[in-house]
Amino acid sequence: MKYLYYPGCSLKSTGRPYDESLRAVFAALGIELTELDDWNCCGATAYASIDENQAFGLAARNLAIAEAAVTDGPPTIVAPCSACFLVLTKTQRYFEDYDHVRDGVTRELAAAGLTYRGHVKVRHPLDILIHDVGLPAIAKLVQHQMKGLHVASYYGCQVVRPFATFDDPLYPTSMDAIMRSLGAETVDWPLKTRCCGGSLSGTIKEAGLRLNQHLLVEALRKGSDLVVTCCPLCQFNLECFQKQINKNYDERISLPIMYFTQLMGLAFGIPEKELGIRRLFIDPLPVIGALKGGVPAHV
Amino acid sequence: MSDKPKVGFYWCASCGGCEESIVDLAEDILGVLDAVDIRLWPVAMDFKRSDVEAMADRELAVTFLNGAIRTSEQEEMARILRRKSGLLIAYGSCAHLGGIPGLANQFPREEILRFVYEQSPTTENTEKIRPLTSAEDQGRKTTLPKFFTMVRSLDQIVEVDYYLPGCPPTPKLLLNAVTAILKGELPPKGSVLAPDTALCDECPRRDSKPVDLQIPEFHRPHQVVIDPALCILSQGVVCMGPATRGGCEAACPAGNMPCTGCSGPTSGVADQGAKILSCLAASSSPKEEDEIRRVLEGIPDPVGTFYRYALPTSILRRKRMPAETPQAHQ
Amino acid sequence: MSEQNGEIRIGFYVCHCGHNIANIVDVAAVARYVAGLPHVVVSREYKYMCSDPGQELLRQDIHDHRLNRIVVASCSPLLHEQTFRTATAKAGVNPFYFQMVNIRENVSWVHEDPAEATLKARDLARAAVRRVAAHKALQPKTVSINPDVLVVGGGIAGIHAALTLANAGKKVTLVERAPTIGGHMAMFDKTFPTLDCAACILTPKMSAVKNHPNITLWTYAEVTKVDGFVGNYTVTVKHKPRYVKEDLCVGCLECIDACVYKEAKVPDEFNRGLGKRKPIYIPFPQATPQVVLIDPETCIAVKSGKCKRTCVEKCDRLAIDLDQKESFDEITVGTIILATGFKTFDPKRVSYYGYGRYPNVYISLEAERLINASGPTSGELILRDGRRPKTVGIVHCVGSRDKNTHRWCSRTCCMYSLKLAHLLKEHSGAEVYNFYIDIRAAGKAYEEFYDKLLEENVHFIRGRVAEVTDWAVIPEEEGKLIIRVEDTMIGVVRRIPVDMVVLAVGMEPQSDAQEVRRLFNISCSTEGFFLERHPKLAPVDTFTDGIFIAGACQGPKDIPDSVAQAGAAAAQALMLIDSGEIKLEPNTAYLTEQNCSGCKSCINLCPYHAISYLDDKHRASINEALCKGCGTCVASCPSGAIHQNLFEDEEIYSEIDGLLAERSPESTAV
Amino acid sequence: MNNQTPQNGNRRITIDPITRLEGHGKIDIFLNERGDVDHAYYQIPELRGFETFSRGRPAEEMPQITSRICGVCPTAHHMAGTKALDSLYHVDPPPTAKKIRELIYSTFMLEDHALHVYILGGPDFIVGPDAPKETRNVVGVINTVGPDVGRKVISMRKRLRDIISLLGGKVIHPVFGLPGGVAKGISRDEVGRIRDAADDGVEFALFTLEVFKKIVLGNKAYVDMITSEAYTHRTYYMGMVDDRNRVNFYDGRIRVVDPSGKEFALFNAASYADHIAEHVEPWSYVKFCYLKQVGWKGFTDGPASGVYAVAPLARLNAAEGMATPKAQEAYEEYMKTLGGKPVHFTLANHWARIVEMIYAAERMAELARDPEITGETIRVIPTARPTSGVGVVEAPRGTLFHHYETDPNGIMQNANLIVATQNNSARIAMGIDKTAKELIHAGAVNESLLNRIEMTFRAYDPCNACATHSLPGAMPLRIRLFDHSRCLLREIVR
Amino acid sequence: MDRQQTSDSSGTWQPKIIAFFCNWCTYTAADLAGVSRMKHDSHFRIIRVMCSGRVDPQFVIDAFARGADGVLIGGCHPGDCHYMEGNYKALRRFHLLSRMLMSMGIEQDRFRLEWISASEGEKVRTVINDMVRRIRALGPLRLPAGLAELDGELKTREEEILHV
Repeated sequence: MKYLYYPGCSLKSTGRPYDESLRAVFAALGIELTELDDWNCCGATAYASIDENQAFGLAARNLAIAEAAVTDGPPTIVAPCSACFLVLTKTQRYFEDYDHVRDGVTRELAAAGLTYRGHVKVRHPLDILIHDVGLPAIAKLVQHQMKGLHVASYYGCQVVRPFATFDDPLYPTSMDAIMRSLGAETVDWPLKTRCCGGSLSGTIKEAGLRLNQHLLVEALRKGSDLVVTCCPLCQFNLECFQKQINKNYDERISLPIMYFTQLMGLAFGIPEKELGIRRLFIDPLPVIGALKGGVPAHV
Repeated sequence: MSDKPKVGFYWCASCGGCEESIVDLAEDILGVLDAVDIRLWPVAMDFKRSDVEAMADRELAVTFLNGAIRTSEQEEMARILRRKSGLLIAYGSCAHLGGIPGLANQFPREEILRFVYEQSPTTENTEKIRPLTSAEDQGRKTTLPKFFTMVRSLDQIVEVDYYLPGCPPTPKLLLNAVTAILKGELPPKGSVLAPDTALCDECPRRDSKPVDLQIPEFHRPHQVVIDPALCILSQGVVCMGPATRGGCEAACPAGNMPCTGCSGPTSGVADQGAKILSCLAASSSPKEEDEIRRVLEGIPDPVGTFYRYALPTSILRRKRMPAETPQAHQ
Repeated sequence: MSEQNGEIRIGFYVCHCGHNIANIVDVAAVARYVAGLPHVVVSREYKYMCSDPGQELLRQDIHDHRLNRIVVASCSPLLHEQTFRTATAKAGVNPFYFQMVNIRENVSWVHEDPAEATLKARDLARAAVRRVAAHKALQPKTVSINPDVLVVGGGIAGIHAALTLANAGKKVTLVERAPTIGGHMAMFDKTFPTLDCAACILTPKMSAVKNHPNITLWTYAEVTKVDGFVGNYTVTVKHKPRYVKEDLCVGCLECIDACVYKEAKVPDEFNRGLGKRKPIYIPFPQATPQVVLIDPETCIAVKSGKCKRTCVEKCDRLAIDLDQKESFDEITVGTIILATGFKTFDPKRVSYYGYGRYPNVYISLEAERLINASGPTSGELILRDGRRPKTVGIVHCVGSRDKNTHRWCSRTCCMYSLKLAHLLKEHSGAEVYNFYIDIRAAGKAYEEFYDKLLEENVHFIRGRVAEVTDWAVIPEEEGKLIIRVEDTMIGVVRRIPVDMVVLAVGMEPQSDAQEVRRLFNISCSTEGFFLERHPKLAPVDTFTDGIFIAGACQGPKDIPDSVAQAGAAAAQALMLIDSGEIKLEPNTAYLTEQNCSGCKSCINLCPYHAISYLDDKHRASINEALCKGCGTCVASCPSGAIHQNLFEDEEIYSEIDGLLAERSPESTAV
Repeated sequence: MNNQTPQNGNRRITIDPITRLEGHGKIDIFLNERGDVDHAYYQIPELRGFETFSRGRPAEEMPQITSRICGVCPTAHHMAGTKALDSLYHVDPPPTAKKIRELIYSTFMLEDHALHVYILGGPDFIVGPDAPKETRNVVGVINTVGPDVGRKVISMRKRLRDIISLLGGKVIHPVFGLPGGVAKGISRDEVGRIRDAADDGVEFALFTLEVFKKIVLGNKAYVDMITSEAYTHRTYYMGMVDDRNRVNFYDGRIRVVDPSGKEFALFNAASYADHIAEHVEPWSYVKFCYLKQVGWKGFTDGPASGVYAVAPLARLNAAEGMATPKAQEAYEEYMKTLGGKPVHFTLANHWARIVEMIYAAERMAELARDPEITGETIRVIPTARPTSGVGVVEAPRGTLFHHYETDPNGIMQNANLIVATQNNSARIAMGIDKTAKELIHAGAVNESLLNRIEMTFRAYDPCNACATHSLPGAMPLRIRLFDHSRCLLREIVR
Repeated sequence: MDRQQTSDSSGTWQPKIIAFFCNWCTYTAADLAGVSRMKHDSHFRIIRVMCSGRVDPQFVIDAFARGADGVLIGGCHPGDCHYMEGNYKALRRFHLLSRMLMSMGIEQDRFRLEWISASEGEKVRTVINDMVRRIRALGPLRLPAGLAELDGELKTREEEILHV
């Protein structure tokens, strides 16, 4: 399997562990990722909320480059960051559905000497893993069964809403399924797509913290040992504000928040430093019982 | 002057094969020479054009004209001979349908000229000289006829009374025609003087064709060994026979090669290519979109295959090209 | 006939259709324009051409002006072509000298610019005028109707249709895929609004079917093949193995007790898995036929052969046959009624309602079984976790009126939710909440029933439920299911904790509706329900003559509507049968032999084997009786030797030419 | 058809159309003030564009498409095309296939030459250049040599052509050629008939030689005419030869000799473009071939000018002899009589043609007796990926090159065709000019004079249908006389 | 009169599309679109045939040659053909024919095959609108007018030729 890879800015900064672990895990699964050459900002929030057309233009440039990059068959972009995934998907959909967007984008690209014919497929890693790779193939690679580990899968909003391209918009299960194929137990966590506060944590702190508190408390109440997620911003919110939440609301929360690809990597026996585990603030290794003595000695 | 019916043979955009086919009457040519008075036959006899122009209208009982129309010169001769002839017969594929030179209707005139006089690998023509309808060489004026933008069949220039199909027509068809004319036993004006059933009707391989034929793959003649006993189409090799008028006694299949359609369609068909296309596509077996595409790619050149001889007289007549000014000249 | 003199005299009529056409199309201009076309002798506009005076006008003109070709520009030929052909024939002109122009569905109803619409109407009219000039006189062929009828589906609709026909003296074969007839209705506890018990009114009809001399009842059977055409269908039916000889079994049920399984272990279908059954079982006490069957998936004997086969020993009538194989029957019928019913919406698709995750979330049908005296709990309202609910929430419109699932209203949910509210309260005294968008109680005595419920203090909260969750934010919510909903009456989001949730799931097409419709060669509507020929004027006909539809397979219906429609379908079938024969479109293909080269290209193209090859003559030959008139061979014949009545090449060419000939804006403003 | 009124009111002779050649020509003759010839133009006025409209066609169709360049020598084009396909697909046909091809080809050469000797060019000699034009045709020939001979000619050609039909499906535009072989084999019971025809063919060719000697060589006037300066050009000559430098029509290498008869070049078909180039003039549609290494020096002969000739005269000059006994005898006699190689007399083409008839007939007879001719294996299915291929044969009217380039799917991208008469076009043009200069003085022109000018190019048996494969249609020959002030003196359209 | 140009009331060029619709699926769908009052572009004209299998490639070519700017064939979805397999034959013809048309200079967007079932009134609207949009972008095809212009190179007056 070969795909174009669109990391986006987060995976080059706060989300580095996601980038590292994703590449490692996909490599292990024999999936070839080619980073899109000369990619640019996906056009997420900052632009989208100010000038939608510009956002479309930015996103479309990436799509156009991708289209040109692949000669055999329709090109597929893998976008791990929820924001990128959403904006690229939206641009693709609008390009197909609305004349004015199609014309606008075409005009803007022409200015840059580019053309886009609308053939690119934008897909999320979860989609690839479930539908292209398949759970059996994943299970086959597992060296360290995550037996007895209770995992809460957190999807956030953007990967499934408003475009439910590969999973249920309100109660997605793809990440849970993958976790189960690693041998872990998944908790039925009704808040798996509830708001993480997004950038509120930075703007209206009180609101942001409350929202995260709900998520963390319910996750613990359901007996989770750790939370896995597929979104850099969610990971950041859930992990980095735990101290603050404990202080403000008198909680005793210390719950590891990691990328689902990191847990997959550990299960596959990929050395943890290739998975950016050390970059996390809350070390998940202690709770990952399955790894006791299981982590390769040379690590 | 003898009172035998006066006959003319003339050629336009042709290869001379039609002339040869007349010579191929062999012994019978002597019979014909007895029965008729040949007044015009450039390839084999010396005659003056002035004789023709001096003739009274319709003085020639019948003129057999072969070749398509591509130059002003040919158009003129066609019009003159129309006027001088009682019956004008389009003789052979080119006059009848446009013929193989008609395939040029798939290309702009300029592209033809540019290749011949500039691009062909052996041409040395740095100063890009082109033949001119009117040129001057050391003050000497020379002229050439106009080269039209497209190839036309005879009946696209003048009214045609009858058609003799084939590339070239078989001596048998010619002889039948001459006899019919002499006996005055001609079918309705505008008829093609050949059977009105497709080639299969006279093809010895017909009985070998299965009634439930489905074509899973198309093969090109050089890719397979064709069984001389079996229906060629049933071997997956495109044969124009089903969509082509008979009369040649299936000469090409007799040579173990498929019919390429030189006699044009039967009277019930307006567009030979469209019909064989319809028939072959329907008779092929794939159902999946991609499979269909792949299998039909086995016919790499639909136009050249289905309209080998009849492009100028097909419904479309000529490839649509960016607007040209018809008289723009080389 | 009036065309002998060879001269073509065309009469053209453009219909206003009240305002439907005239509002957009300048009919006068069209009429004036057509008047100027060759061969047109009369060109008129008229308010309603399909009306009696309209047809009379036509007749009069034919007579006065010796017309021999008629063109009417009005609605779709699918609607009124017959009408005008008949009118034409009445006036002594061959009905196939008529051509219809569709300027309503294809013009006035879909275009807004009057100028463009008028231009288009003119083009279409001109094409028709040219076409009709090329028409030939034709004689329609008639086929006789086999009086036997096939009814597919043994729900209330199928049952009623079968009985109606059988009572009219027709031989009926009723095919039901389940082991018993009765369908969904048999699962209901009571029926709204009268609250009479479903079983009490259904079972008599079920046994009537079983015992009717004119009805052959085949349960546990499926139609696998349908050949032929109206009046002459040949149908193949597959009998699935019951492992019990139907004719020998008397339904004593002793074999069931004798089964090596002492306890019933298998979730039983009839009770929606709330109860258990044994591998050998009878779906429910009143099942018809009263015949047990063995489920090969769970029966040790069938699966592995290793079993004491106590059931076999027990049956002294030797009815049990563990080696039974599927068998096939072929029957011939003249007409077919499809009553294949519906499927309830699967609420797992709306994951946020927690069905399948929270044990105490039920769907309506399960609730029906829970409170049914012969149900798994013998009518005791005991939840999956063994508790008895003190509060129950009924969520309306689950899988209905929702663009993410189904846009349509399932029509029955409001009423059965009310019914369930009443019954649940009656059984448990619990507080019952209804969460609804609107209450749709359109039906005889329905609204009254709603009023009754209001008096019974059932709570009604107007708002679409957002989610059912066990996420407790306050102690009172612990251990409960919380229904989160915006109460649009008071404009606040409410969290209502309940013990039991009932999802009022909607009705959707059977999962195999598409295969079935291909099998019978009919169409489906966008939603996937079978498509009727006309929504108002032909609600039980389909586009395939002789095939009718009844009940929920055509769209969501309650019992009274299904029964009414079943009656209608039966009447349509009877109409065909009693008329004895039907006229078919004479649009068959024919061959001009002198042009046929015997290339055989056409032979294999005909799906109906109507073309054969004559070895002696080396020519193809078309059997018009078998030809269905698709024209595929016509389009393929490389000699142009095959032609099609009503769709001759010449007719279509003249239509193309007519559409494209002469166009320039100024001539629109005639 | 000029609308100018000649100043000096000269009467206007119109003879039309030019006759007895395949395809068409036009001559403009300009006089100087003395009324002598200043310059004569030989023009070809047509174009068909085969190279261009071959694009996009499946390569395997080319032998049949290009055969429509000429219906007189379709077999030559068909064969050149077929050989181009062999090289395109890198396939070597099985021996039987090669022999069948050469058998067909020899049969074709024999009958085609016969056509020219008796029907096209022959009348000039057999009936005579000065005979009344009404008799200068096949009928005239028959009357001169007697009806039996006439019948003999006709039936011989018929038998030969029937053999081509038998083996090639059709005689005009045959269909036997496929890359790697032929479409159809020869059955044992067919061989007999071919052998008989071949033997009669040999006898017929020798008979023709006798007729020629009796009528032509027996007549001093003719011989003087043949060897007269008016019909002489000292140019290069090109022809295909076998490994022993003997004439071969079907296969071999191309040999060029210089005006002194020394070998100038010997090359394989594939490298034709290194040796041949085409020159364009604004006053004719036909291109003028010349030797690349020598270069284009205009319409002039001698070792310094790249102008060269093909066809019988040239072939015999370019070779060292014939591969069959009787033809070799005739060859030697021909060279001896005409003063040894190279023979520069244009009109000697007729004699050379008859020598070739003998060779063709003998070769045909050899092949008909070859046991391998009835072999089963007649095809090798091509597997290689096609790119580019060149095929060459000796057509009756000279060396014929077909060059195809395709995509990997064998679809034509480019075609380049260098055709017999085109090789000769420069020499023909020179010939016309020279003959005109020699014969026309003080504006004096008469019938036979014009026929003699015509004879110049008829000797090459020029096929303008071929030469103008790139041009459509036909055009009568017109001879127009202009005075020194370039105004039209008179027009003789014949 | 120019058979090529159809103009709207404002006189600007408007495309002319000929649509061959099968009686059972697509024609019914067009009726449905009408009954549902789904407004769509008016620059197409429907010809009703019993089955897409009846559409002879000659009809398509003829339509173009007589001045159509586009041709649309509408049939039942694969597997749904009222006559079992007519639509498969139409599909195969379509693929070969559109390739043929392209090599004759008629752009792909001008010839289209769509499966539209009796229930897909909406699809009729979207397909028509989309096709009109694409053809507007391509501009007029003008086959008859183009050929008429080329015939301008012919001498029609005999006296130009015959000087007798």
